[in-house]
Amino acid sequence: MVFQKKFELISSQKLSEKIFRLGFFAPEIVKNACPGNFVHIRVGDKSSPLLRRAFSIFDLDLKKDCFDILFKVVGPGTEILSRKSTGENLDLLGPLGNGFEIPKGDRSPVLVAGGMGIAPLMSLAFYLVKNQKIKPEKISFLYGERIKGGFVCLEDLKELGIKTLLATEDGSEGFEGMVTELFLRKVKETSFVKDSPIFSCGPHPMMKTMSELSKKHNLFCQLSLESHMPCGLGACWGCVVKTNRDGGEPDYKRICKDGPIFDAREVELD
Amino acid sequence: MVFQKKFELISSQKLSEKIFRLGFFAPEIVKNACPGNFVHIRVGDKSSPLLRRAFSIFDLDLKKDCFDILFKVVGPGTEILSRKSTGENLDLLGPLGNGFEIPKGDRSPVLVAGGMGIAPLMSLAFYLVKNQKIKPEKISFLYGERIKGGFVCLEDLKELGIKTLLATEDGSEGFEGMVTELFLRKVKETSFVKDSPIFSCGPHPMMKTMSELSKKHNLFCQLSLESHMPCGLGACWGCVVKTNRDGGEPDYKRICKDGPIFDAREVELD
Amino acid sequence: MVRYSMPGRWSLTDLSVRVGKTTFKNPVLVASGTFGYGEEYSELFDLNQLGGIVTKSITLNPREGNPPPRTCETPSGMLNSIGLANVGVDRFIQEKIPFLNKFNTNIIINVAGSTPEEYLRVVEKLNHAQGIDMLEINISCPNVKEGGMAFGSDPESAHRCTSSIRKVTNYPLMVKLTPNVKDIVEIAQAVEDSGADCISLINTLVGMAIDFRIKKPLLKTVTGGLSGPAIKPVALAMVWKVSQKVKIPVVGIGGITNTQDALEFLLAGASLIQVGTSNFVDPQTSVRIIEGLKDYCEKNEIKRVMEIVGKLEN
Amino acid sequence: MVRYSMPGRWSLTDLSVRVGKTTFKNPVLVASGTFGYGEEYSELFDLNQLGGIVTKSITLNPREGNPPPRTCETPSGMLNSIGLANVGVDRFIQEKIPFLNKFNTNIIINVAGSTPEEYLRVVEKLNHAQGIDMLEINISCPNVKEGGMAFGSDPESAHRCTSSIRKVTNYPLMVKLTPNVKDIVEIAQAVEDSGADCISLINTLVGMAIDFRIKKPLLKTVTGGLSGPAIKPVALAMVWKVSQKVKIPVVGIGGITNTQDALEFLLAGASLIQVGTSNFVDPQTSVRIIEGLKDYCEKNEIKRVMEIVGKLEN
Ligand SMILES: Cc1cc2nc3c(=O)[nH]c(=O)nc-3n(C[C@H](O)[C@H](O)[C@H](O)COP(=O)(O)OP(=O)(O)OC[C@H]3O[C@@H](n4cnc5c(N)ncnc54)[C@H](O)[C@@H]3O)c2cc1C
Ligand SMILES: Cc1cc2nc3c(=O)[nH]c(=O)nc-3n(C[C@H](O)[C@H](O)[C@H](O)COP(=O)(O)OP(=O)(O)OC[C@H]3O[C@@H](n4cnc5c(N)ncnc54)[C@H](O)[C@@H]3O)c2cc1C
Ligand SMILES: Cc1cc2nc3c(=O)[nH]c(=O)nc-3n(C[C@H](O)[C@H](O)[C@H](O)COP(=O)(O)O)c2cc1C
Ligand SMILES: Cc1cc2nc3c(=O)[nH]c(=O)nc-3n(C[C@H](O)[C@H](O)[C@H](O)COP(=O)(O)O)c2cc1C
Ligand code: FES
Ligand code: FES
Repeated sequence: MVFQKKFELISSQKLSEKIFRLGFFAPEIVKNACPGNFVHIRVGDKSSPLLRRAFSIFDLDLKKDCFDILFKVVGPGTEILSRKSTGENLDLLGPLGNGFEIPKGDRSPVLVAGGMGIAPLMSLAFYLVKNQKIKPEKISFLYGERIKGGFVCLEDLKELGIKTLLATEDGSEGFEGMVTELFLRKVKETSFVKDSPIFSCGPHPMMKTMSELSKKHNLFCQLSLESHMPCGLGACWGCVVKTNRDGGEPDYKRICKDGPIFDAREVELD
Repeated sequence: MVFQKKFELISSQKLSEKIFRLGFFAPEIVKNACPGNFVHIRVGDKSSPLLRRAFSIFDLDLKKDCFDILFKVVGPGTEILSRKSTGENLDLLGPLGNGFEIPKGDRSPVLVAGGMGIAPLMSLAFYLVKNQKIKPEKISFLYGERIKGGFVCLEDLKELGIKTLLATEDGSEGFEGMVTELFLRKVKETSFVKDSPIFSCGPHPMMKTMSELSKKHNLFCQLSLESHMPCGLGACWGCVVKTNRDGGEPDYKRICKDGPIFDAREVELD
Repeated sequence: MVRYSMPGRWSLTDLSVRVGKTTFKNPVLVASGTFGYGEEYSELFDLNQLGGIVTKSITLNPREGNPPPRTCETPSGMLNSIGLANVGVDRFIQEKIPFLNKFNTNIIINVAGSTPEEYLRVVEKLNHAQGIDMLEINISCPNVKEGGMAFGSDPESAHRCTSSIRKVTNYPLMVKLTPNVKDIVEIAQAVEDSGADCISLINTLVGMAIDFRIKKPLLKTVTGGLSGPAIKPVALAMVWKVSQKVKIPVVGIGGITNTQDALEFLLAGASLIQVGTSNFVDPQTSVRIIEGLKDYCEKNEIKRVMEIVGKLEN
Repeated sequence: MVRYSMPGRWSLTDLSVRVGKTTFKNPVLVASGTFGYGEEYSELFDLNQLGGIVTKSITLNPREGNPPPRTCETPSGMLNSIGLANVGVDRFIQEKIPFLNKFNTNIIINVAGSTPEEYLRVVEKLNHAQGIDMLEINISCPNVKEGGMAFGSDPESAHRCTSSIRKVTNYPLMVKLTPNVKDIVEIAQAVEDSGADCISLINTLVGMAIDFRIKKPLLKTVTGGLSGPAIKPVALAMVWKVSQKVKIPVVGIGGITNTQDALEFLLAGASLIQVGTSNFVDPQTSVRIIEGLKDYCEKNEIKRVMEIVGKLEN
């Protein structure tokens, strides 16, 4: 079920200069959400910015009927959102999208996040540990940022007990380089991902690399993709990604409805 | 001199459900302003609402280099303005317009305000009493509102010592009827306006009536007119009013630059 | 299909609108391409409330549409270059029409094609389908290489295209015009002369956006169609001009987001309106407008919403 | 008139643009009708900074313009129906040109008329004036009953109008086109063929707004011209299309509010840009853009701003 309604903003936290965490009291959304889902938010009531903005569900509290989003201010929409105060009611549409597919069994999940890609992967991490009762030690979390100061949620990951491998482009923390390079090294070094379910989210070039690596090494990797999304519901066909699931004809799939989670081997990113 | 600059909002007061008073620290504007002038405010940084909004200078403090505006929330622009907090910097353009012409001599001024027309007339009242040293008892202030609860600034007028005659459309306070009817009664009853300078501001139909009365009774009445104002500077010719100063050809004058103060006998309102 | 003419909450106001022999329970439709085939929105509100649903353009064969990125945002508007992505008329009849027929609202099938023959073949196939109330002929799509807008850009081809369709079907015809022309009135008149039952306008304006950082257009197809509040003034002017020069009803489209906008279009001369882009912003726009029109009429003691149509005073 | 080609703060970037024999110190002009004759804005900033000033349209005789209300606001835009209110060419030459000549910037006189002859007579009078750098021929005004847009709506009349002016003056000619056409490229080509030195686009789109409460149009003339950010996508698309098909420089106009917008127009193929409506929103828009372009070029090690023109990648 999808809902569109005004929901109350109940918490607002500034995590760094550009990164904010907002919490909503939204029983209808919480009850129907699963990791990888997103909400589509109307940030203002003026005609500019006009369209809704999409945000992954970052944390979900079933007991308190509330959920959080985590976002970075990158333009007018997120800027307006960052200035909302608790007590305000925001027009949310959700939960939307297909969600991650969580394979049965005790294989060790590998999560690979780049930048704000942390948001959907955190919700997955919470879910794996808390709902799926997967031992946190079995989960690998690879997390890349440009610089040391960019990381968020490290405390949360620690608390969950998940081992986290960091990568920074300037080497100021952890591995020096892209998180995809760190990932590739792990793939080559060990056999740890061969039969592991992999989950990844990050900027477009990273998703492209993850897709290529998955095809090359035949990995079972799920990507959370982004696109400009006018409707978020699957009605406008504005958010498509090229896929070739059956090895045949190219085929456009809707990121909002058929995704945002796709098998990395299925999509053709450019 | 006209200035365009960001000036700090230093005070913000909600006078009634819809009426707000904002104060700006704006030395450049204060030093150059006279009663009847207005400022053109950019209320947001988005493209909607796009254009600036005009507000009369309502109160001016030369010592503190600040001035106030008084406004009613009637649409998106004023709504945004009403939510500004002190400490924010707003892009103001001003002072603009010609200002009231204050005749020399000791004739008793008559001020006629309707609704938010109170704003420029209050600045004039302050000026007459404080700068021109006109005895407050000599000033008549006629002030009309729809209902009793609508009046603002009555305390200020009392403090200034100006005798105020109120009119309400429903008769809930003072004279029952339009303030223009009250004014006409005064014109007829006494001779108090015959040689008085009259100043008036209010909604369009009221300005039309004041213009007609002034023509009929040949009164020296100055009206503060309003119009949609794209530039506020006199450049676009978007804010014109029809005039016929020389009894001859109709002639369009710019409310922002040639006005907003016009001789009531000069303008053709419809 | 409309089964009752005045459903919904009891009201003194008659919101129904007649266009030829077709009755709309209220003047509020949803525009082609912005509401899919109704499925997605049916989860969010009761589609029975709508005056009508105009489906995404249908072509003879399935079409994948243009490569992404297909949309971007502009000041008070958006650009799209979806390019008539659709399942093709056969699958449409099989899979989509049965779903639409569950609802008590008018179903208007938007038809497009690359050649005049393609339009005819789609229409002929639709002749055999059930539960279609009207066809909207899209001779105004700016997002395809062939056909589309070309047919609607001059009076002769608009006339030719509409008359040939008129000959092969008994469905009432709504013909959708493009604003990318010098004089939309002459095209509307040509369409009227060729037997259309009503005229809908406007489709999108040709527009473009650029990401200056990467020096690339934001749409893969470079140009696309501009829609949303930004184009409302253009749409209103065209509706006003056309409705004064044609006798058949006009359907107003372009940037309608609320009751006030809808009233403006009715006053300008539109008998029906379509909500497009605003379905994305607030999926319940159309039902809020229906409620708003009801309230407006009741407050102003207007017995039939049709009374407002064209009542602009100069 | 430009006396120095690179004034202002010392910079490694050459912002100057050449159009035929005319040099602009930078590509940023202010658009006709939005900057009066420069007087009002000269109080707010130093006009010497501008690449050029395009004056309010001048006609043979003084014109009072249309009755008010003449403007209203629309989503991310505005409508105007000023109607070429101006002092007439004689008073313009006497009273306005001397003021404009005080500044070290290009002066472009925008010429309009109700008949082809009127254009010629205005131009002939301007031939005798001092300090004019270029004429902008307005064959695109939507706000007059006669002439205006009509001359710019089809290739033949655009050609006729431009060629006849070309014959009577040596001033460089910039011809301003209307977007209210089916194919702006064919009109641009006709104008190029008739000897114009550059082409400016776009003038306003025809639009309309209604106050539903009083059931009246917001403009006394009912329809007016739409400008502002709302029309930027339409303008960009037209600039891009035209600049690929003509050899003479293109001047981009429409919804430009900041450096980013200006860069988009340059990338799309405009050699110069004009700031219109945004002068009302932020009177210093044009100087902020000039600074912004300088910064952009310096940061990206672009030596001459002309290098960016048309550099959109597909
Ligand atoms: C399914 C989904 C989940 C997302 N989850 C998160 C999240 O949890 N945290 C987070 O910080 N961001 C997330 N994003 C990205 C977020 O939607 C954009 O950062 C936001 O829309 C930017 O809006 P803006 O007005 O601030 O910026 P602008 O860049 O100015 O936006 C301009 C336009 O581009 C679109 N846009 C810009 N960037 C993106 C993007 N990356 N993806 C889609 N559209 C974009 C906007 O919708 C808008 O229409 C998600 C996007 C999608 C599609
Ligand atoms: C010289 C001058 C002085 C003014 N002084 C005051 C004052 O001191 N206090 C006060 O409350 N109001 C004053 N006004 C009116 C004030 O400018 C409008 O109330 C305000 O612009 C409304 O903006 P909005 O977006 O809230 O409403 P909307 O009505 O939605 O505005 C829509 C458009 O209409 C224009 N508009 C609406 N009403 C008016 C109006 N009465 N005059 C001009 N344009 C209008 C707006 O500029 C805007 O572009 C003054 C107007 C002028 C011209
Ligand atoms: C994403 C999108 C897809 C569209 N697809 C179609 C289409 O397939 N056929 C059609 O006739 N119009 C299509 N349109 C045009 C709309 O039906 C409508 O005419 C236009 O968007 C103007 O209305 P609006 O401003 O309310 O959106 C589409 C519009 C959008 C935004
Ligand atoms: C109030 C106003 C008056 C205008 N007057 C003229 C004019 O006299 N002559 C002309 O060629 N264009 C005129 N224009 C059109 C502008 O020069 C410009 O082409 C158009 O507004 C688009 O640019 P913008 O979106 O930056 O405003 C006028 C525009 C406005 C808003
Ligand atoms: S955003 Fe409309 S289909 Fe995905
Ligand atoms: S608002 Fe532009 S001339 Fe008055």
